Amino acid sequence: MLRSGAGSSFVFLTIFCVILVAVVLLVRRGVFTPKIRRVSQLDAIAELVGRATEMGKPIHFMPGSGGLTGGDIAPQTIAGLSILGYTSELCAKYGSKMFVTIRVAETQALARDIVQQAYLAAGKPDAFDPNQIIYVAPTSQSYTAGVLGLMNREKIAANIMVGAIWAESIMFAEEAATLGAMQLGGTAHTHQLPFMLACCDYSLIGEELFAAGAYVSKDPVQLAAVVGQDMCKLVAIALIIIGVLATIMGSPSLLNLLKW
Amino acid sequence: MSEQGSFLTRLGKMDRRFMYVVILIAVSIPLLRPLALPLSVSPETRLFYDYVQSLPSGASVGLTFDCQPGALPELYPQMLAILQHLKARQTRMICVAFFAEGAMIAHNALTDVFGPPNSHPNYGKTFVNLGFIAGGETGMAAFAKSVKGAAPQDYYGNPTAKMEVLSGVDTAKDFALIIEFAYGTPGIPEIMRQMQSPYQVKIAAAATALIATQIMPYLKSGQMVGMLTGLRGAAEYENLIGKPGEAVAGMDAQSVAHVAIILAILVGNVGYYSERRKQKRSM
Amino acid sequence: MFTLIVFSFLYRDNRIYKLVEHIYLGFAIGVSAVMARASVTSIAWNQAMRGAWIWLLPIVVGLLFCFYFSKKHFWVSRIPVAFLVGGATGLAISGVVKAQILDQIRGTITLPILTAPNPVTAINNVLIILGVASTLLFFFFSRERKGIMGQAMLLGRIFVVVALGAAFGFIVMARMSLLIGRLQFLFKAPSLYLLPIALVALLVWITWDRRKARVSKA
Amino acid sequence: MSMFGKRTLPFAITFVFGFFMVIDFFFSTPASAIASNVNTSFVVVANFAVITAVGTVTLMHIRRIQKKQEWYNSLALLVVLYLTIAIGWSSPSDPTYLWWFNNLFVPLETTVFCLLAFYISSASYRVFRARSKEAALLLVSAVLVMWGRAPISAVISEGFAAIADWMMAVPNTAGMRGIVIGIGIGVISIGIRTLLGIERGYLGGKVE
Repeated sequence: MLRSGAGSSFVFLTIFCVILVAVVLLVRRGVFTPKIRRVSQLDAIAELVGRATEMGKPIHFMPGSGGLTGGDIAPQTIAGLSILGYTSELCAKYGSKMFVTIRVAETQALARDIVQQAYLAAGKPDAFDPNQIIYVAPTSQSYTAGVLGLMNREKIAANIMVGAIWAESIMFAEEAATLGAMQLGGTAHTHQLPFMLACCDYSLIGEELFAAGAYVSKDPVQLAAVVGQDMCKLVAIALIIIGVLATIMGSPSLLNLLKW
Repeated sequence: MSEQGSFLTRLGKMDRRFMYVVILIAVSIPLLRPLALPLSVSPETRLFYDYVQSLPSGASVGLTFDCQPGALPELYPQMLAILQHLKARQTRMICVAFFAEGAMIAHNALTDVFGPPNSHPNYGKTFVNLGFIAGGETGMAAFAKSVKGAAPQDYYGNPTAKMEVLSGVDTAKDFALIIEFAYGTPGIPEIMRQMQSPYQVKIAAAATALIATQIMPYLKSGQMVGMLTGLRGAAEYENLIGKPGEAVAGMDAQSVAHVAIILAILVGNVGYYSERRKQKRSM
Repeated sequence: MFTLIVFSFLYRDNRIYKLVEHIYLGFAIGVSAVMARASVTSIAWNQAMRGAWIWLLPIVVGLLFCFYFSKKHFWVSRIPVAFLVGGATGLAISGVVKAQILDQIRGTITLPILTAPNPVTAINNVLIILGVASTLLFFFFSRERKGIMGQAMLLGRIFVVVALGAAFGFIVMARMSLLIGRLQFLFKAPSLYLLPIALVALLVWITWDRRKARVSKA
Repeated sequence: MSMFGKRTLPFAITFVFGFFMVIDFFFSTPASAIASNVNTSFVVVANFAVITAVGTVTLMHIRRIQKKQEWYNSLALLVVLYLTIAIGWSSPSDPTYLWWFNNLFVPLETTVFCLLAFYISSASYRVFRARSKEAALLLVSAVLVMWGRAPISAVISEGFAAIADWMMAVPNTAGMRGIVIGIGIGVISIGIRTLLGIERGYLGGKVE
């Protein structure tokens, strides 16, 4: 039985799913190739890694301080981790030092897996050191205290923080700025976005984070999902326009549909 | 002229540590010597207060302590003010935490309002601390589905199945109001998804100022019945229930700190512009 | 006392801070382990002991995390991870539709324009609707930022920046309250008596540090 | 087997449980009773991740002690870690543990958190320069809200608070709402990519 009040979400989730899957299938069949505009923030990752390598200083990567449980956290963590894969591949290629700090234990296994695979993909499996993945501490504050210390001692040259991030954002950004590090920040936490925008050299705002993994992968199938994402946004905008017109004309039918 | 220019330029490049000292002093002075500035009540706080005021005695109010100690400077005064108000309204108080440390924070807040909870005669009758339910949003979903199932024991190890305070409280639907002390995740968006939208329960937020911006849309869209914002919200609530406390005292310091930061931004910009002008001139 | 040591980090990383930091990390991890144990016992273990053996299943799956330390069978630790990812993703995509998309859209289209109580509200509401739509356009990935589309995206960008600026200002308030709370604590006995001692110690240290820096430069 | 175990099995688990949670969210079926237990199981499983945390931290610091790299710090960390576990093992409401928690842990947490106030002040000072039109916009809106929200502004005029409230109610609501809807769609997109196995980054990259 359909739960009460869940009807509209079910319908729209189905619509969104159909759009996404359809676009992905079309691309897979080769009907069209997805075109994505440049996201300069993501192109900057190579620049960050390159600069750090030249300076001979390490890169700090933080795949967010969220875990794998909980609604909008897990997707952000997954998005952060897919950027981790790309970054560590670059690091392996250039031979730059990188360390990853972890706050939530369940992401540790994943992060290690990803970094290891990236080194393998770059053809340098021996350069991988499991100690690059550092579990710091479980609460936001203890994690912050630990990472601030680490950043200082390692004299980092680049700081990449993408994923579910809370109060750490501004402290890391400030400390890294003092150390002269270049930074990329990205999160879908609306209350942390102001800091990302203001304090980092490059920032991924909200939705851009979720498209990032697909963008850096350059895999047409993943890019297709991003195109699908745009179409879903068109649906949302259309709903708003139709809804506003309907409300002006005094018809509550769309509203009732959304409430269903 | 050139001397002034260099002074202004230097202002723009001030050591950040100097900034720290300025802030520290700016905040300390009003704390040691209160200025007693007036304080108005914002509409969100008013909504919150009115809703609690309208609850009948015996109504079941859920309080979710979803924060870590780091949020306490803002949230603890809110907790005390709200608990005191609920106590005066004689509602049932069902405390639960979806943050590990929240259970202990709830214990501390209850202790400050009632005395040691576990030995209080009304414990288990009008209020209870169900302790921590792990899993973040999944924990919330489990709690919403079955209160006693998710918390078979309370924080002190008592079985909850036959507790008086929980009689008739089985799912999230049975709460007259859930007050979420919001600090991070799980927080308001999660409670909206797992409790408000499936069970149509009323939610009020007592949030850090930081979270407040994020959850404003929920208040606008009517999903939330009221909101306390940070220390200021606590101060306003303290005034509304007629028991001014630490939050009210902290508001002066808040004002001064804001002014100090605004001044710093202005100074920074003056320095920046004078430097830019100098560069242009030298070109 | 810890407060002051931590504050000293603001001046420079130092040995005492490092020690406190390590103690603190030890604490935090310990606390989380204690919490995890308590939660596992109260949810799964106790029920399993009461005869609901099925509850041993999550315990076994959880224990697979131990394979993290095995070089050869590392992949086994992917199983609990996959379990968590699946559940969280399922919950996320189903919950997000209503709360983060439909209800927000509903909140936007119910804003009265013609029936608004006064013209100011009407204008504000039109602004909000425009803002929401253009912000969404700003996030388009499959179009370059050119032409009319580019104009709309720019408008979206402006809304994003102003919104985040306002949020920044708002957040400053939160952060200051934290400092205020801590200082309120410091200004109370007995910490108040420690303050002067600590300040003197800090000053001595800074002076010494500066001198050392000067000597090493020379 | 190895390929199956390493790749397909985790992916299948993800898909099955993800799909199960979606169905349960929308429909009440005979399986709903199980769903609530599965829900709770996530909690149990997630808790076990603490094993990797404690394990890796212990290994790392034992190595440091062996290498005599600032061994006293590492030793202190391990002692405190295991002492905390020992005290709190029987019950987290044990009085000794509570004391330990309230008088040592809580103050540290609040202190580190309030470092934020300093960082935020230096950040405002550092980054809020009107370098471009956009930066100026960011700066002006931040200052307006800060000033309006400080109780002191009411002494001069109530108007400032009204401006701040307007900023929060109109541009902030609009911008944030747009961002929130965007995030919602992003979550669905990445969620479906994850469930269908298009986005496999989380299971150890592309190569095997």
